[in-house]
Amino acid sequence: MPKPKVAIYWCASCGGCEEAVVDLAEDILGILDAVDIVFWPVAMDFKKSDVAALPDQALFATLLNGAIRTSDQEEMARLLRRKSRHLVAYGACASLGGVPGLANQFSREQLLRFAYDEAPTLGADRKTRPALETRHNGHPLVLPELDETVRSLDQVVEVDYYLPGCPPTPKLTQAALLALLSDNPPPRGSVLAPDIALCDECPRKASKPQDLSFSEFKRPHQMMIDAEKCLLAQGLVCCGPATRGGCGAQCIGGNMPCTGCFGPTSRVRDQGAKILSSLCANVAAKDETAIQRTLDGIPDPLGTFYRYALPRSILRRSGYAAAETTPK
Amino acid sequence: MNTNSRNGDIRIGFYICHCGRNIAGVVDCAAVAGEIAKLPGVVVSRDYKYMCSEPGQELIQDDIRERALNRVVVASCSPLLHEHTFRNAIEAGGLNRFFFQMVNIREHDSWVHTDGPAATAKAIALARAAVRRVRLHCALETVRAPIHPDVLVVGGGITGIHAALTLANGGKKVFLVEREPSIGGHMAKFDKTFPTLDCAACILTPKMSAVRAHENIRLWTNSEVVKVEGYVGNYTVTVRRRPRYVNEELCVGCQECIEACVFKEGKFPDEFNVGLSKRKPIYIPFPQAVPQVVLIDRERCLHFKTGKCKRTCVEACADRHAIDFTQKEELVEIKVGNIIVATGFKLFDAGRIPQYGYGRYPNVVTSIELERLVTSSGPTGGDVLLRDGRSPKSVAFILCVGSRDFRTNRWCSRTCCMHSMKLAQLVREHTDAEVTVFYLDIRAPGKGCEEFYDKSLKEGIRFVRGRVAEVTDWALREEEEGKLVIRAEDTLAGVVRRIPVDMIVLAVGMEPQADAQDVRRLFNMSCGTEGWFLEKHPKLAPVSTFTDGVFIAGCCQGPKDIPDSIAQAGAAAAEAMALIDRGFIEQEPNTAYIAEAECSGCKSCIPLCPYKAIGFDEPTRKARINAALCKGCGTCVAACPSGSIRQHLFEDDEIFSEIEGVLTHA
Amino acid sequence: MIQVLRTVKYEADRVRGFGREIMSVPGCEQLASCIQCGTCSGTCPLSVYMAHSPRQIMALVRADFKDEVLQSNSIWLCASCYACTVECPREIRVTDIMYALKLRAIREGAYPKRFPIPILAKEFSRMVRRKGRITETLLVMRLFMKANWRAVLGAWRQGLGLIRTGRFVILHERIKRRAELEKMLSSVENGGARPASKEVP
Amino acid sequence: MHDPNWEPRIVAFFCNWCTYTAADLAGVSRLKYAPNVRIVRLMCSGRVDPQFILAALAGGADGVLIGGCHIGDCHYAEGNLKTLRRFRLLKRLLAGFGLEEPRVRLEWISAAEGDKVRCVINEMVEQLRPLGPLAWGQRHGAQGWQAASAAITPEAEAAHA
Amino acid sequence: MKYAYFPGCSLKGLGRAYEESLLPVMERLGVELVELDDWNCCGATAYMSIDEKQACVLAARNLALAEKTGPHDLITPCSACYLVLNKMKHYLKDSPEMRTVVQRALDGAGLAYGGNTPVRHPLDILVNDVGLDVIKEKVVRPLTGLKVAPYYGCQVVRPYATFDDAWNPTTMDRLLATLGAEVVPYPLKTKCCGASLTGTLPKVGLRLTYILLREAARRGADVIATICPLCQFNLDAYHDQVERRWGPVPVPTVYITQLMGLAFGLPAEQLGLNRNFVRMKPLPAAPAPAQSK
Repeated sequence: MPKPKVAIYWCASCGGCEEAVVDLAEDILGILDAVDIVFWPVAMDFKKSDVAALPDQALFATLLNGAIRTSDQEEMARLLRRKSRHLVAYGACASLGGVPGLANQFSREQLLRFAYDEAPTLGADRKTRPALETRHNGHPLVLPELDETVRSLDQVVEVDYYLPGCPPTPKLTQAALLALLSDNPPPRGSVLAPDIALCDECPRKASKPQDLSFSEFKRPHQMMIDAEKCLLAQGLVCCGPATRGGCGAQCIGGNMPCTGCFGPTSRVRDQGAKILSSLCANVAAKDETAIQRTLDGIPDPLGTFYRYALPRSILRRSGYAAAETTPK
Repeated sequence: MNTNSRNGDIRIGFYICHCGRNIAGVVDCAAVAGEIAKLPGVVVSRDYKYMCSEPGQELIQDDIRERALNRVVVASCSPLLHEHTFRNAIEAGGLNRFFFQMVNIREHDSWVHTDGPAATAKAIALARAAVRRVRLHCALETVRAPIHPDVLVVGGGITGIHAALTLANGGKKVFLVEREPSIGGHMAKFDKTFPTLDCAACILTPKMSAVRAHENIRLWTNSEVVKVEGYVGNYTVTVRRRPRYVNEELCVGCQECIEACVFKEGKFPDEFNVGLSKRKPIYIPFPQAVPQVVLIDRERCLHFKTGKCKRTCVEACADRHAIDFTQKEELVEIKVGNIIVATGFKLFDAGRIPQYGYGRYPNVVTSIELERLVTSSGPTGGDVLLRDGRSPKSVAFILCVGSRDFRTNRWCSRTCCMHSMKLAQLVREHTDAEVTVFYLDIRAPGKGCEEFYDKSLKEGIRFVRGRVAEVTDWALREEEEGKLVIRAEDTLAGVVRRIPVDMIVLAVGMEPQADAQDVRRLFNMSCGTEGWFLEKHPKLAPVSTFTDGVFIAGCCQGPKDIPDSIAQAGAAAAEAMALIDRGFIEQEPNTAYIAEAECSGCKSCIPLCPYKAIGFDEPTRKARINAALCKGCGTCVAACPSGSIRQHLFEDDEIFSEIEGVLTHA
Repeated sequence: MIQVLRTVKYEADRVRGFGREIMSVPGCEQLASCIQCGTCSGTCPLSVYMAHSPRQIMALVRADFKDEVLQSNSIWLCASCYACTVECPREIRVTDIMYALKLRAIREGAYPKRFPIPILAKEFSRMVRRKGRITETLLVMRLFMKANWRAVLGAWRQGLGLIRTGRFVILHERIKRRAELEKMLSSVENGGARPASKEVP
Repeated sequence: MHDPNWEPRIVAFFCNWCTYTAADLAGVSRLKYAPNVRIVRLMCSGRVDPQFILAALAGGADGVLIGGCHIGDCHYAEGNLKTLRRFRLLKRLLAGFGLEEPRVRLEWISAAEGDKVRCVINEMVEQLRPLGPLAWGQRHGAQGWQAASAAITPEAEAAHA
Repeated sequence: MKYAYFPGCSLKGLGRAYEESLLPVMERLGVELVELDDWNCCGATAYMSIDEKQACVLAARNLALAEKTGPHDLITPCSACYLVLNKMKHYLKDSPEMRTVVQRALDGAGLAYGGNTPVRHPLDILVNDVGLDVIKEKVVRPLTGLKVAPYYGCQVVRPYATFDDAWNPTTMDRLLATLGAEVVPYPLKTKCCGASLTGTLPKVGLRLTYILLREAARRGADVIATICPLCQFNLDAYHDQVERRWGPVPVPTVYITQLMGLAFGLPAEQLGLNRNFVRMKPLPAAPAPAQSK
């Protein structure tokens, strides 16, 4: 009998997720025994038309990584949705919006203005914006249009499974595929990572004191980081307590605090708000000015607490858009 | 019992109360009921005149039975007032008492808004939120905690004394803590009491001795409460007992030591006689003091000041060895289930109104000073005398000193009118002076008080309605020479008058104690803007506070006379006794709990709990909450970074649904 | 024979809203809290000469008896010593209320004819407006002319004294930029409050 | 511009012991204030999860008011201190989201300060008027968080069962 | 020390002796006074009853001129001016509506009102800025044996007294003591002198003046010290009428600054003492050369 067909596609992403697939290394062979990869722009030469030609639901699964921020990404997302039985939001960007989602701090106009008019690296003569439609020796050329707001995949089409991480670990990826192929796949909508925060698996868990309170917040470049001790106990903003585990605490292993790429647990609607809530509550200061002083140690709360989940946060984006341009 | 799963078939009953015209006068109750009836899951939606009435409650119970309701929402007054009532009602109707949500559309809506449509829209929004919320409610059991039977009474004035005796006679053990060296408070300083003119000492002293004699009362004078921990039913209280340098057990109150003191004469202002007489460094506050034990004023005693004293007192005490210069301050910890705060008031400082010359003119005195002068046991043996020993030919009383004045105390002190009329009559008894009373309004509402006012009028006391503008000593005519001259408008006669008198009595009003704010924090109470302790409800809970098991009585709650203070003392005692005799208190099960499987053991919550209710369980490496210690503030719930701590009655989803509810457009 | 001084006050005698009008003037709001204690009258050095004591004025204003208030000599006897204002236990700015009343009395010409005090106020304001400053001696002369010329005779001794002590100024004190001042003043002219608009006979 | 008969909507989170009681007192004293506020009762201002504030804003509120006991008077010792700390950083965060300053406000109101409830609410309503409707949902994709939570709810359900 | 100086109309007229004594005394103390250029009448209390907006403008113009003079406090010796200027400051602070009205009026003349110039009284300056010890140093001719009744009057202490107690002020008492004078306790120190009523309703005004003089006399005062031109005028210029009506009250009334001048050894006539109706007796013969005959 024919092997189940699988597609891998990327939208607004860095390519790290493709790497993650490649990182399966020889395990990929096992997977290739089980499935046929019929569409993978990074690695193989298939065209959109090939996918379009497939009957609906023809694909067993699609691993789609990257956020949705252009017209063609949306178009591809819809197409692949139609063709796939299982659509997997693969990686932080597809599940949460990811780093590209930080663009939601600005309006599209602000972004374009900076990129094409204001960026210091632009030569004086080159301050022009690309036209969406041009003709090149007789052929119409159309550029995809940039959306006002970066969206996670499930804000565009229905998503069956989420595989968080920036990128997802090979281990999780493999487990996920096997789970899908198994006779009783996990319930639709589930996140294919443990629903418990990172601290649970953190090697430094034991070193965190029970009476932790913050008299100042530090940033990694400002200090020598003790490689044994809980990073919060060292005054670093570690998002581990508010972030799903499953990554094997690799950043901690690299002596860096967790930045939250696995997103919140299922009980939390807004990862950033929760990190803020717990960190602030444990500030030591008791009077306004001292409190202020301590909190000044977190210069960019939005960027720090919403590094991966801004589009999937409660507010989703900054309100400047309203002032700048009319909503789409 | 109905299902407590949120997925079962939800059948909600909604009831909106007219509260007579209180709500219906502004909110269109029928419209609200109609609107709510449209919401999913609502099977009954009614409006009714008085939901809290018997028939109102039966209405709900019948619906629970006949319409198989499993959730109930009542829109009426504040939950702080009637949530209990309705929970009992639905429980009696066979439903878990927590399948209930209350909507406050009186205090928070009809009473504060005049725009009918807007108020109705608000009522609908609030009701919708409650309906959404109640769907998610779970069945819970109220937690019962035992009550420690002992009671702490703070303050040994007439109020505290009466409360303590009432409880003690009811067989409860009472700790009575008094800051001064003797109990008795202000009343002990009084000569007679209005309107009956019976001798204050004659009615107070027996109660004081009763306190001393009572086997159920532990009396600690010269002592203060410094720390209060715990909650209703089991408070742990720390009391500081200041040394009196005399052993209470050994002293028999013979006062020979006082005789023997190296100071032959009293030298220092006597607190009890408000400085009108002098006492020695070793003294007994006043003859009928309880306990009958002398004490030594460390600031004044030669032994402490110089170390070179003959210690004649010790000799006098001889083999009783009651005097003990080595006595140290000690901290005692006690456990009680209830606390009655009766810390009383302080008198307004007349010096704050320079126009009246208190402190500048020696013959301007306060009402309490005069009180001591007319007392036969007082410094003058009951003779009302000017500072130079003459007997006054004319005495004037100035009322409302510091009271009803936006620059000092805005309130009416309630007792000064009667108190002054009483003193006026006593002055007439003790002297042949002409007495004039300057008043703003005579307030004599108490039983027998109006009659007392009439008596004063008949006895020829002259009343001038007008606030005295100024007391001076400069004369315009010679009848004014050497006198104190009062300038005031006689507002009824409509003329401005200058009235020369020999003595002026300032009827100073009552103020909250100087340390009222500290005491408030100590016992976790609230204060009104004026600084009086705040009762839970002005009418329905006059002696309760917002902290269960802490009651207030007497003037610490606001100015009042002796009968009212006694009444409150009794009320507070009864409230405490009711709790004790039931033996347990039902605690709102709004405790926080941890979903074991979900907790990552990040320990963020542990330092946040003020009651140390959260611990870290080493074997499971997860946090654990001790429900018995949890007070349900929910701070840890809001702080749990992975949303693994929840709170009964205040689940995240319940609150989210409430937020959505109030915001969904009608 | 007995002269009748007072009669029943009928509701028709009230000018409804007058009390509210006065209480709406900045500084006069507190009047609502008056408890008629009489401290104002007691402290007032002039209340004894007033037809109505300050306290009574407060009561009459609150009761809307506009005419009786504006025609009362009380408001003119107020010497602005502010004793009542600082002594009032309800923090009522009695002096400011008196100003509010004086202002209305002058606007509506409701005060006894030839009554010198309002005339002084008018002459004062007129001189300020014309010259920018006041020359007291000349002001007093004008006052006497307007109010009661006999007073000049009464004051001759004082006049001489002033001349003797070199305090009698006959030349007007005036400012340089009078036009500028006039422009400012006219720019804020109050409805009906033109000092010059109503001549006193 | 926006609908002329638009009225600002404020969601208020009041602590049970001080501010909620103060609001009751305002009622008992028959003080009158703007009907634009919807009060949600919590035991302590410390229970106010920043998520609630965001949810209210995203859900259609034009402003959010948090009321707690005065510092030092918290019924639970220091719950309001935690609120204050969260609020300080939250304000900065919200500025980053482009929210105007007056939209979220923290006030300490004791059980005795019924009149303060009146003043604060009236004042806030007046400060919100000139800002116009926030309409976050409409402007930035209807209730982003509801869409987000869609994927969550089944699990949450399971967790509760 | 430098201050903007608003003399007010009286000090150019009936009260000129006040200015004549104030200026040299201040000079002695090294206090520089810069008279406002083209200042106008403050509006006094009379204008308030004609038109409060205009009254406000009158005061505001002077305050604006003061701000133009530089960042100095404005000092004004006349009680009425002191009261009115302060009153209007409050008024403008409390009523934004009035502020806009006034600003519009000022714009025309290119003036602006910032509302941040303190309006102060010389007494305040002398005691709080200069300081009694500095004043003591300048005393060459102590007023030893001179019994003085300190009379403050109304409008300096009420209702805007910031530098002294409204009910029992003491700054002048302390100042007089520093000059070596004997201060007689004077309970009427803040009672009204009758103000303009002496002129408009003599029988009323004069009585108030009388009570003040009488009590000073009874307390054995040689002289009454005042800080207000109108008070001085009433107590001095109506002295004869008072005596004709109620009998002798032999107390002259002078400005505190005149007494200071004497204590500093300045000749009496330079201090305008000769402008009094009721002359102050020359000080008892003194060792110092500076004698005033």
